[in-house]
Amino acid sequence: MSMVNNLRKTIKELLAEKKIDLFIVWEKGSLPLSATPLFITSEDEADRAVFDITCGNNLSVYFTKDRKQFSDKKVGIAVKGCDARSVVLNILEKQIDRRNVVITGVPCHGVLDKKKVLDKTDGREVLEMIDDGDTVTLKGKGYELSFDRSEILSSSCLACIYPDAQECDIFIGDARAEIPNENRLKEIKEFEALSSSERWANTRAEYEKCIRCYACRNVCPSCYCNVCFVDQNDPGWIGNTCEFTDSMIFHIIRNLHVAGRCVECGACERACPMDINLLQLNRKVAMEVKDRFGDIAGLDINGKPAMADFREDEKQDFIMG
Amino acid sequence: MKMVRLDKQKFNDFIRELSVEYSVYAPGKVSGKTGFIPVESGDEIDFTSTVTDMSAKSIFFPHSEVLFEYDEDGIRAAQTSHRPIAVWGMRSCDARSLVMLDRVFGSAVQMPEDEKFQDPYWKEKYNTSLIFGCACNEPLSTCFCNWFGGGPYNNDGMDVSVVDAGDVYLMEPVSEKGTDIIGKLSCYKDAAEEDKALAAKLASDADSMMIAPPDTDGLGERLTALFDEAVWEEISAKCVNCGACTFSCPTCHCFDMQDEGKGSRGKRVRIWDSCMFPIFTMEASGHNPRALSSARVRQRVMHKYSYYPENYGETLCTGCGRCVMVCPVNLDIREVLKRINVYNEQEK
Amino acid sequence: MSEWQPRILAILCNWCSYAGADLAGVSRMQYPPNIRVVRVPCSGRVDPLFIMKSLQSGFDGVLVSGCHPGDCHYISGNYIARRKFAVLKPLLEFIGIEPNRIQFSWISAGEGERFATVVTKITEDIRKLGPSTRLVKKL
Amino acid sequence: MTELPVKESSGSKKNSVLVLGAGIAGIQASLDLAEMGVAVHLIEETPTIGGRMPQLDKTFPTNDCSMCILAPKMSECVRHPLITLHIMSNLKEISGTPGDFTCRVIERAKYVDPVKCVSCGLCEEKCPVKIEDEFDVGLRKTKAISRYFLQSIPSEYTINKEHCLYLTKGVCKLCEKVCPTGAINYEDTDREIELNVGAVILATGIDPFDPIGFGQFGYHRYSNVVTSLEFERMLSASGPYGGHIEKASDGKPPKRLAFIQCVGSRDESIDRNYCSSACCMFAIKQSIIAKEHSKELEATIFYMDIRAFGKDFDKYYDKAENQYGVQFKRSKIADIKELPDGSLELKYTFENGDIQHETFDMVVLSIGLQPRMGSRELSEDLDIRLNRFGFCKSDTFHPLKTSREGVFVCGAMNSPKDIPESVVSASGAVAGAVSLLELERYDPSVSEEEEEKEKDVTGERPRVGVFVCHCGINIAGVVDVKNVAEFAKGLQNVEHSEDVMYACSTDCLETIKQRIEEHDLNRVVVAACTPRTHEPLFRDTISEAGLNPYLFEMANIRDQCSWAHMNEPEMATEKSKDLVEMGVGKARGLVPLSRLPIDIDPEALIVGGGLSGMTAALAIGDAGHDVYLIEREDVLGGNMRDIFFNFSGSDPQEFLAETIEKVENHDRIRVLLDSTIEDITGFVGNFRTVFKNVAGELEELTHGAVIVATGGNEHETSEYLYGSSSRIVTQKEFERMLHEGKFPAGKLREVVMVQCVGSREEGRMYCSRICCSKAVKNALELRKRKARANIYFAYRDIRTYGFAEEYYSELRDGGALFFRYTLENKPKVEKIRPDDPDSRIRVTVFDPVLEKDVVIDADLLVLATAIDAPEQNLELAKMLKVPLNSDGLFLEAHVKLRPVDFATEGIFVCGLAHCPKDMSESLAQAKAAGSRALTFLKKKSILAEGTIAEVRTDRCSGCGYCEEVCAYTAIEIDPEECVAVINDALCKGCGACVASCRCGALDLRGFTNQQLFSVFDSLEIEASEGI
Repeated sequence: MSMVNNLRKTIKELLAEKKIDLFIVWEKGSLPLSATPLFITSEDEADRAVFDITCGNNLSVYFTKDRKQFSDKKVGIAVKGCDARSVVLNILEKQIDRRNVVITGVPCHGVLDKKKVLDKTDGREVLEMIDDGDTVTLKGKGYELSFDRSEILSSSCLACIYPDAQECDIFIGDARAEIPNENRLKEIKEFEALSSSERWANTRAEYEKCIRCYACRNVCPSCYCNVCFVDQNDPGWIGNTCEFTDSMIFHIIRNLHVAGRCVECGACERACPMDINLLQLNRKVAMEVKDRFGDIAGLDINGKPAMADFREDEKQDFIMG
Repeated sequence: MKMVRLDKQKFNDFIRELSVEYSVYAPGKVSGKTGFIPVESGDEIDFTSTVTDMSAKSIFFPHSEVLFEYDEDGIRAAQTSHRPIAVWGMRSCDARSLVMLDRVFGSAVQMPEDEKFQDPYWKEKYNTSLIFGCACNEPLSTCFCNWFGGGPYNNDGMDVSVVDAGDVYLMEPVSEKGTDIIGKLSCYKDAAEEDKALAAKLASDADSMMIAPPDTDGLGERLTALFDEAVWEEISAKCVNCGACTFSCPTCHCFDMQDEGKGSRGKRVRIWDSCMFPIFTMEASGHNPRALSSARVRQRVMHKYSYYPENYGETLCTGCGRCVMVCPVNLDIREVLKRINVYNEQEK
Repeated sequence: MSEWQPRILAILCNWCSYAGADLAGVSRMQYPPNIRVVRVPCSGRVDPLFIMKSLQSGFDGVLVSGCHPGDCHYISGNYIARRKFAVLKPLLEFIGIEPNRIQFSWISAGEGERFATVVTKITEDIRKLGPSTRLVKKL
Repeated sequence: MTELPVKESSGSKKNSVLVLGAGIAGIQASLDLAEMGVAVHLIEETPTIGGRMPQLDKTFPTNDCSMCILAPKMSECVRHPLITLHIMSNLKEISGTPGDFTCRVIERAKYVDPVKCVSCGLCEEKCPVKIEDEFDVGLRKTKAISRYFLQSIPSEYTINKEHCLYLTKGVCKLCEKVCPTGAINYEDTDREIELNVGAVILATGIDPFDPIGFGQFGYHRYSNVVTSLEFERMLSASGPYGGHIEKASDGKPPKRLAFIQCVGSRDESIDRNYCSSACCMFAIKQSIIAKEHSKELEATIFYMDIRAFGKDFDKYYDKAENQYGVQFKRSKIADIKELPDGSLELKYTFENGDIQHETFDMVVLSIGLQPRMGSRELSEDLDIRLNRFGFCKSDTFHPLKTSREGVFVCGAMNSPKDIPESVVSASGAVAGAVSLLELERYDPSVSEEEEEKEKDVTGERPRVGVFVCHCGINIAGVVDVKNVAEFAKGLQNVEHSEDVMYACSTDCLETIKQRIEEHDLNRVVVAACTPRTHEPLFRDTISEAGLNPYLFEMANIRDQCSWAHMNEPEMATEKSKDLVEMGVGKARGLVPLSRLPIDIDPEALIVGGGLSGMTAALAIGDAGHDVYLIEREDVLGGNMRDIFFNFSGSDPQEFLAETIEKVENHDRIRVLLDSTIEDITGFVGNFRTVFKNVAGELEELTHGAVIVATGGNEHETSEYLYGSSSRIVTQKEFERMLHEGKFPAGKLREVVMVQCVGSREEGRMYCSRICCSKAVKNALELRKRKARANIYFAYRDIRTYGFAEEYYSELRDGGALFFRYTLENKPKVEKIRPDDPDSRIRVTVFDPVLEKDVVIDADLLVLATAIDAPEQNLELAKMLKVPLNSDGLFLEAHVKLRPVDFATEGIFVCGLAHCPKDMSESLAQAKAAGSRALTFLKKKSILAEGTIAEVRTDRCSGCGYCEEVCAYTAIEIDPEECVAVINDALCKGCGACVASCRCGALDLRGFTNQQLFSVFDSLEIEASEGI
């Protein structure tokens, strides 16, 4: 609890000292499994700030909303490790002015994925959740379940190696540097081991679900185009129908558009109302970007985004011999 | 009207019998998500969820629908199946939504009576359809159907009202079509008095589980009065303008038309659109009357609770709670409406 | 055409690969007639979406070819392109698109024979795969 | 069309120049001149332009494909309206005076009418006479009627009259019979023409040394001994073996490859006591390429010194040795013997006298470069002097002048050179030539009148005309052309379609114009050959018919269809239909494009007042343009102030004084001493520079071009006890010592020179190029003054390239001792009396010949310290947004063909700022930079490209990726608006930014997304069922 208190205290101080006009953080949501974004402009609101397992939203998405809505404001923002990388990436991409943002890191131990929770309850509604740090207890009509916290964590968190902000102005507590994670690429490697047609069958089943609501895109801090390519119609890049090829190509291109820019925060996957395992492709791309170009998105505030850069002696194993 | 009872063991026979004349849709799972799927037997039905993930509107108003095709030889209407549709297991919120949508597609109030445009694609399907509703015995915490004249046992939009009473389904026709079909099918028996009593008990239990609604009287007028207020910026601040709410909503019905063609061949497709998307209102000139997120969020709220009620006398929201569940930033429409109430009283 | 013939889109850069294709012709090197060439200034102009669109449109395969590293008429366009392809190709293979559907090569203005070889190879590869189906959009 | 000076030669001598030789130097000189508005007569002996470069497969040190980089220049040259090309021609006589020469030129008979010839090649196919192919150095046969090589420009055929059966024996005429266009003309005769020009530039190039009479290495006796040029052709993908290295003995690929260096170079016995300068790198390149062809292949280079003295050459050498595993053996070849299986046994001697035998499958002779055949005769005809080796004579301070005033020389004609140096000298020679002409600035933009003539097609629906060419039987022999034309009629938006015999023939071009008129066509598609050669012609044609030239599209159904699928006529026809359909698809969406004029300020800014800066200033000033010459120090001259001698004996200080005087008194040059640049903004033609003047005030200049001539610094070493004794000096200090005659006290008997101090090792992985020659020069000067001094050299490789080799021999013959040391075993230096600041120096150096340490108690130790890039380069590079290489040297646009340009237009580099070089080389490069700047400054405006990128600002989110990927700094993100802004003047139209823009905010005119989509979508492909 002291962490949240410290966070609240920090927000109050920043506001009191007029270092910021606004602080973006989470507050308790209207549903037991949800937190919701909170925009604090006065000190008395600061006590609503929370940070817990429900705080999955990557709040840096708000910087680019409505064409850089905060461009004339000093903004404080609470960030998990992944969110911080989004902020850095958006700084590199000139969407955020480093001087106008106070990056406030919070110690992250993973956020939940609602789908995993509902799998646990067989779809039964959750009316209360208690997280004691190791175990999570769910309560609903006629049931109570307890299990290891890791079982409901978002797939992004299970593969995370930078839980805490690597670039920040304030950190609530002690920030951890890179942490080891053996399982980081386990799922990707497992999928790669399947046959091409198995992979295809799998992908097809997933992406056929897409209803083109674009929640994945809109919660993504790296997706800030004024008009997304898929919405452009002169020329129209691809169809907006739910036909599988249209959806698949939308997702392939979106993945390429966030190549070297995706911080693997998992917001897209958590936002998807159709439970598509969106992050899988993102992580595959991020893995290639790391392997081939040595880049991890949003880690180096003095770097260059991977896809705006090149090295002459890069691996080109995919070029016909 | 008479109530009949269907032994759940005979449910498969019932569906089979229904399938002779109808294409039957019922709640089912596709890749883990629930929605209404075509079924041929009761085994394919998954009736575990109170509210399916996707609403039933896509049966009559699909996400992408070919309107016509063209080539060098001319234009041809899209090929459609002529079998009538029967839907099993529609909750009251979804059934009510069809009534709301039918007004738009079939009897738009803006048009003079004799010129009313009947959308053939909707009408063809909807007019011949048969809706077996299913009352909710255990409404969810996200359900708010009771806010706008509905309720877990509301029958609006149904042809047959169904109550899940343990081992049996209790069915009661609530329309002519419903009476006809109940008369035609064979696999059930007349309900007993106890059945009727049980149904009434279940209904009142369900009603009592609903949280009392806030004051929604005059909501439309209140909203209209707030049109230019800053409250919309506050409400919309967290909205990321995706279409999860509109696409999961049983009553949202905005669409875009797109031509897909190659050389001289092609087709025109009607595709769901969302007022949340910036390009929804983008004009050819480049001007966008709803360029900002706040204007779009306001539009959605106004359409549901002010404009539509103005035209048709009831809200364009059945309180199914799907938008509450899917919103990635937990922008809860119930909180929005409460905030409107409070803003009216306190801050305006 | 009685027998199925793959149709392969080849996007070639103007300065090297297109010139290499010309040289193959001038040298009367024979290669399978299944490619359909689109000329672009530089491989750097190639948006991955072009490839997706071509597949959707029904091409059975796509070849993108530019100048060898270091040869780019526009200094570094092919390096920029290479990064895009370096991500695109593994991604498409990952989701289960047949690896040989989409291929990339470097062909210089002097490599007429290489052009013929590359085209022969990709045509054979795609013939083996059969018609493309996975991302095709039927009209 | 434009206000360009007329190209008629007679009577316009004041703005025309004759260039002799159309190799890379001649081409570069012609292009530079033509860009300045000078009419050029380019005289070439062979039937094609290109010279030696097309024979090369790759070029070092970047392994660029030679043809890839040359071909665009070749076609630019042949298309330039101001360049008149005279192939198969010889210059016989120059008379008159500088500024007003009359040149007699013989144009030899070609026997093929170039206007009628469509390069179909039927004649060659049928010609019965096989002769050795000169281009492929005899490795394959060609015919008596042929073109010089496949990618010849011009591409028309010519008859070799020595071998033609009809011309020699009066029989045959087969070519005439098969020629579909009646282009053969046996009656053709040689013609003599007179050209009136203001100046002449000679660029006849070099020939490779012919080892045939040079028995030692068994060339032509042993089948697997080849010259490096033959080997190059073998490596070439377009060569006789298609890039497969084969042994002549059995056709198998060699496994063990030996390169023997200095064949025909550095060899007094055959009067070639000069270094050919390029062969070391050539061999390294060939060994790398050969290893790339086959990993198992082993390559060994036998050498005396590896002379990798150019920019980034040493890194390349290092790569060959350490990355590719090429063996380098310093040894002398004693003998080569052919073994029964065709392999070759080499006997060679190491420095220490050890003899070794080793067997190889193939031996490549790294043949040297020699003056072109007939250069003696030419020198007599033209009255110019040659040096003792037969190269054109020029002097150190005027490296590009011949002995005859008004006649300039460039390329390898006056000394062995590699490609970039040839290009530099060509541009440099142009500076000399234009100083004799009277040139006005001209405006290349389209006049309003012309513009008005253009039909406005906006808003019209596309009305496409399709013309399908038979190209005689070239296309029609395979493709059913009529069927294709008929098919095209059915395509959407096609208003007219027809088949034509020769689309490029004059009458057909007229037909196209008529059809545009008749059918009110607003887009034209021609299905014929390659747009790379013919698009300009058709664009001009539709332009004459009032259509914007960009409303044109070509479908290549010859080079990439009928020729490539000769045995599959049906499939070729199907493919042709598809290509036409795709062409129409593209054409449908074409829109008119215009090339916007960008005004050019006529002044130049030169940064750096050393010899290079001053020379560039004079080149531009003499051409009538104002120059700002800005120098940090309070005096002009730079490093030149420390140079007192040169090999030829002339006085550098005198030359420097003359140059400074010329600069200071030049009415076009404003010298800004003691001034530093604060900021440079703008772009080609429109730069704005703020500098702090001598008074410390800020001043602003506007100018059209920038030349970077910031020079280099002597590396400050701390090695070899430098600084601890008056007897340890650098070569620069030593030169001053020699000049002033002030030597350390006492006798000067033992002098040790240590080379490569700071060069070619970690931290400075480059050769400082001039130190070897400088040390040799100073040693010879010392010898003149102190004949009894013993001189010792500790060196790694002696790199006295070119004619400096002679002086190295002289020094060596005079008794100087040379000890080669390695990085692992550097000379050891100690002071004999450690505390004495004037102590003599004990140098211990390992002698690899004797295989033991040699100890010298030296009276003087002279260190050849490296040349460093000035640190200020970084700041300047940032301001100009131009790149530096890893050594801090300015990085040119292209190391081979654009050696003084930056990728960013209007900015140039010369002198040591580019890389270490000697005085003559700096002079040549400075003039070249001046010339290149003049190609812009001579225009009142330049035209932006038509196909350039454009921004839709409403979509742009200002992420900056476009800015990052643009190699030409043509895009910037406007910091206020946060959107990309494209500078039309700088955009080259590659489209890298467009494809990198996620937002779809960028597009490339002429290759828009819309246009390309419509190509991808244009074909009706039976889609298969999705699974």
